[in-house]
Amino acid sequence: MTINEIQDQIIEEFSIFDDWLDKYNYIIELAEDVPVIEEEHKTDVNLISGCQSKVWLNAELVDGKIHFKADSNAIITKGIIALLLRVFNNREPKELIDFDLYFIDKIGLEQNLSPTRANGLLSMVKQIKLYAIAYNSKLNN
Amino acid sequence: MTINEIQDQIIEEFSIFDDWLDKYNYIIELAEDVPVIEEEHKTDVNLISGCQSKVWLNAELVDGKIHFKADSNAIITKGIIALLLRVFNNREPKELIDFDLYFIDKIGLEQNLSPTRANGLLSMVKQIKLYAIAYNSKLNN
Amino acid sequence: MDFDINKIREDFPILKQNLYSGQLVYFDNGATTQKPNSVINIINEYYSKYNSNIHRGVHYLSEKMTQAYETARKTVKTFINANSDTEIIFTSGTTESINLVAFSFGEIFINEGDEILISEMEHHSNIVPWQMLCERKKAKLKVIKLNHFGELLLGELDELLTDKTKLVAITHVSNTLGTINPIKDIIKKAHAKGAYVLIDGAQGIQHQKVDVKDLDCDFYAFSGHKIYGPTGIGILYGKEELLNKMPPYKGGGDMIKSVTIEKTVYNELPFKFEAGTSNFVGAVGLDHAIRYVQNIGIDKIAEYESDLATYATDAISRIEGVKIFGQSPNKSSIISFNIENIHHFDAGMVLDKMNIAVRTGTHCTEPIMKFFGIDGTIRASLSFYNTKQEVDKLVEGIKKVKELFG
Amino acid sequence: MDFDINKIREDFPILKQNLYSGQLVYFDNGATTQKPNSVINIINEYYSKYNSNIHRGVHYLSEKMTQAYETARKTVKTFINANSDTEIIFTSGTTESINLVAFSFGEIFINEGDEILISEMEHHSNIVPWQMLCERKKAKLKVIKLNHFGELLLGELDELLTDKTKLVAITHVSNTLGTINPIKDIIKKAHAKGAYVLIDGAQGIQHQKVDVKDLDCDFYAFSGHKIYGPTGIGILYGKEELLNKMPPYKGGGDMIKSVTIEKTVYNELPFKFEAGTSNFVGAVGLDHAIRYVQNIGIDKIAEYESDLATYATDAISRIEGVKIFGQSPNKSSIISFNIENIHHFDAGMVLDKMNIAVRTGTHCTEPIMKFFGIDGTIRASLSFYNTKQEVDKLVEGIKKVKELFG
Ligand SMILES: Cc1ncc(COP(=O)(O)O)c(C=O)c1O
Ligand SMILES: Cc1ncc(COP(=O)(O)O)c(C=O)c1O
Repeated sequence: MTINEIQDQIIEEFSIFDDWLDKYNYIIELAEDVPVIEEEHKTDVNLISGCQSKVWLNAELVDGKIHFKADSNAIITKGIIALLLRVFNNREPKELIDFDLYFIDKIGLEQNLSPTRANGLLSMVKQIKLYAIAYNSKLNN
Repeated sequence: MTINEIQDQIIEEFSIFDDWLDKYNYIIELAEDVPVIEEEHKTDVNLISGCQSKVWLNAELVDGKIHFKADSNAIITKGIIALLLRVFNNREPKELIDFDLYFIDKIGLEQNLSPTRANGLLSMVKQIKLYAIAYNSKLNN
Repeated sequence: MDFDINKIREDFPILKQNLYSGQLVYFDNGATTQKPNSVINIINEYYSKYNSNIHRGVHYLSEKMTQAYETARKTVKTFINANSDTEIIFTSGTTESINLVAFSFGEIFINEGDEILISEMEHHSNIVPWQMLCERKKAKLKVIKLNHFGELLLGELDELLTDKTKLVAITHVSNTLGTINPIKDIIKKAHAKGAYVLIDGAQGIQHQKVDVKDLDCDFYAFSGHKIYGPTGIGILYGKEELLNKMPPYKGGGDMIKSVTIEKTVYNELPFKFEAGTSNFVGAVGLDHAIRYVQNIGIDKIAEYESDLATYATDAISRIEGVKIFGQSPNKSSIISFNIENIHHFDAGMVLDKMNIAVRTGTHCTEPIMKFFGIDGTIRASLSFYNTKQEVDKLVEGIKKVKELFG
Repeated sequence: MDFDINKIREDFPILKQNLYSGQLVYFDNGATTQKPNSVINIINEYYSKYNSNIHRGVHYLSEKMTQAYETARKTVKTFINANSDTEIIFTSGTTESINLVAFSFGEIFINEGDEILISEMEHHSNIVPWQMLCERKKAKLKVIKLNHFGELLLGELDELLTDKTKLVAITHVSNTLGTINPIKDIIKKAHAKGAYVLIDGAQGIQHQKVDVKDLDCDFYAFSGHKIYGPTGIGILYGKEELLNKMPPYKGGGDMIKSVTIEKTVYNELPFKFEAGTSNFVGAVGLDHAIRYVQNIGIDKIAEYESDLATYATDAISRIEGVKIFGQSPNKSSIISFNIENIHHFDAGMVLDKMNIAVRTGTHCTEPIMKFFGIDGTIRASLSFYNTKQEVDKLVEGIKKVKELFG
């Protein structure tokens, strides 16, 4: 599926919630789906520090696709990471250089990616893009 | 006349004005009555500096009474000085130690003696009191 | 006057605000307080009718505005029982007040090798200015440590205070732990050693009577926005004798007597420390905030808040898995806690969706976090307009959080 | 949009105010400007509905307030065409902005023997901070002189700028003389010599288009209250590269990344320079003030004001015995004058009673007074909400003053 197909799928899934707590409940469940970064990779290099929650992100290029692993010490943050990785994981670098991330807004979680919310998620999305650019130029050399 | 009798007299005089410009006109005329300080006494010692207008005040004890001379570079200030000296001039020091200055308020010029109006008048009244205290203790020694 | 909570709540328009699914429960008073109508309206009125720059104006509006500004100074003076108006400096907030002292007091009183004593429970605003000063002057920063109740280890004070201690800078009330420090004792001990004392009153002034003459503190700093007043205005109280010795902090209009390119003569107190156009409308807002507090009575406020805090502490600590940080018997209405195995940020996000505003994180007191080995807490800070029913909602909220993440 | 003066005046409630015997004529805009309803109302609204501390909050109100605060930053960025939000620092006003640079830029860029170049027409707020810096760092303060039209003697600039000149601090528009300085040229010349340039924009920003990228200035400072916004808020624009090199000015909450007693890591731009709780409601007010100006269009404002100033200058200078100070062809809507043999303070007092608000005195520019050998002027500073009818009233007032004191 394309990035946008998955985004649309997520929007569809979330459309059934009309209560915030149900939505969070679902996000909390999703947190378990995150391809969790190994403890030894939870290094400072991989740490994206927000003021409020920590996010770790690791990337590897395998067969021309980027495999991300991640984690967070806050569960809701981690659940949102699960959603982000569902969209971004195991894709070719060039797919991740230029995309329109719209599902977060549509499912009402835009606060979590606002530049003023220091939970590390916005930085994580930026970091994903940077990895993509780096790997892409590596592939083309 | 006592200090208060003169104050009441001034209030009476001003009661005829119901226009600000007439009142100022009268004050401007009064400015000519000020017992003007001699140029050579316009020294820094006698200068009471407001930010907006300058006031000079000189005092001498003659036959147990304080003779004040004063001046200002602004005419309205000088006119108000004339009123103040009409009340305070040529009195025994002890009369000037403890008085209630009420006529300024009553004739609507209280702005001119507010601590926030930097025209030197409030400082001048304080200075008059200080001279009185100094001369009084001199007389009693 | 009777303390009528319903009438009081009517005075604060924001408390009627509906968020996601119900009325706002505002428990973030430590961060900033809400404003009564009297404050909101006076700001409106001054901008609509009297706005004009102060101090140098010859005209009606300027006179009017100047009087309002200087009246505000008198209100503050009376409120904290200072000796004179000249001891009340308007600043932009606690942080600026402390920085002013760090710079101006520092310039003249602090030399290489001198010591400044702070505590482990200070807000960053009462740590960083001293670090910067110590770096500039090669002075030494020393620290009064905490115990596990969140109290200062004052037994060590006698050792920490040396002949080199020039200043003790200590918070009145901890914004994270709620601890009310015995500042009068600390001041006495510091003075006995020849050290001056600055009290960070950011969390003190709004919750209890502050009498600077009785305390005998040398400086007391607080923020308007934390005592029901507007943002951008704060106070530094300083003893006149000390303020007179200190060089100015900022240069500019209003703080000078005369300026030539070669030589500038500074103005007298308090203007020497108020460079540039002051937040004069902010000062008027603060004036009316303090009047509001005076009208209710600070003692009545203290009593109500203490009662409410006891109720809240009791209810929250009954919830299984909740750990409260800060357990001094001398506490203000600030309750910091964590829920076992649940990240404070997760808890905060869920409480938010239940219309409850709490703060989560380090509360600008990282040394406290380090001491307790945590990276944040959930903080409910209560004010006199909060109610037991609101506390009940918080308790319900915490239970819901436990359910969700359990 | 058409420039409809009647509609515009409707936006400013204070202009309807009656003083002693008639409607206020407000010609003290150089000191502070009046506020449109949109600014007054937004302040009211934010205090009533969204007030909450910014940046660290997890809850709805805090998020909302933070967004509004950061939106204000973006509005300023766009208004002055900065490269990035991170170059926009919220301060309490021009004076603080300049003091920030004097301290932080000074700490790292100014050493013994270095030179700072200002001008003889600077406001005290752009003199005293540099005097204080020069004293602290044993640097030298040099001055661009005036001519009798109230213009800078820029012919001397090549000599005044030396290899030791580290900073040129110059006003965009003189608050006393109205002179609009050719800052783009000055900046180019200073840069050619390797000096940085700070522009004091307190009287510039509200009257004409300011494009910091086009100007290529290193710093630009202005006050919210002089551009129809609230008191207690101001802006420092600085080039990112420079701001990054400068150490922080004040220490406290929000300007740090992490704090331990031993070591503090400062936050990134712009937060590094915003210690403590910002005047967040003030920022929102400023945002709406700038939007108001943008809605009318700064070029329309400039055109209207220029027309009005020409009319006023013409009318005032026709009065016998009136001498105008500041006669550059490049002038803003500020008119300083004296009336022969009449003290400016006397004139101001009488004009006041005729409901006309002008400023009298030195206008915080004593070196200008010294240059002209006077101790003050009467200053009428006009804004786009003023009218020719109001100018006529001033002319009438001046005539009345002459009559009274004649
Ligand atoms: C040219 C100039 N610079 C600086 C200032 C200082 O501005 P503020 O008092 O708002 O800090 C003013 C205002 O009086 C000014 O006119
Ligand atoms: C104890 C304490 N000190 C200082 C401050 C700083 O106050 P402000 O941010 O208003 O300058 C705060 C507020 O956060 C505080 O709680």
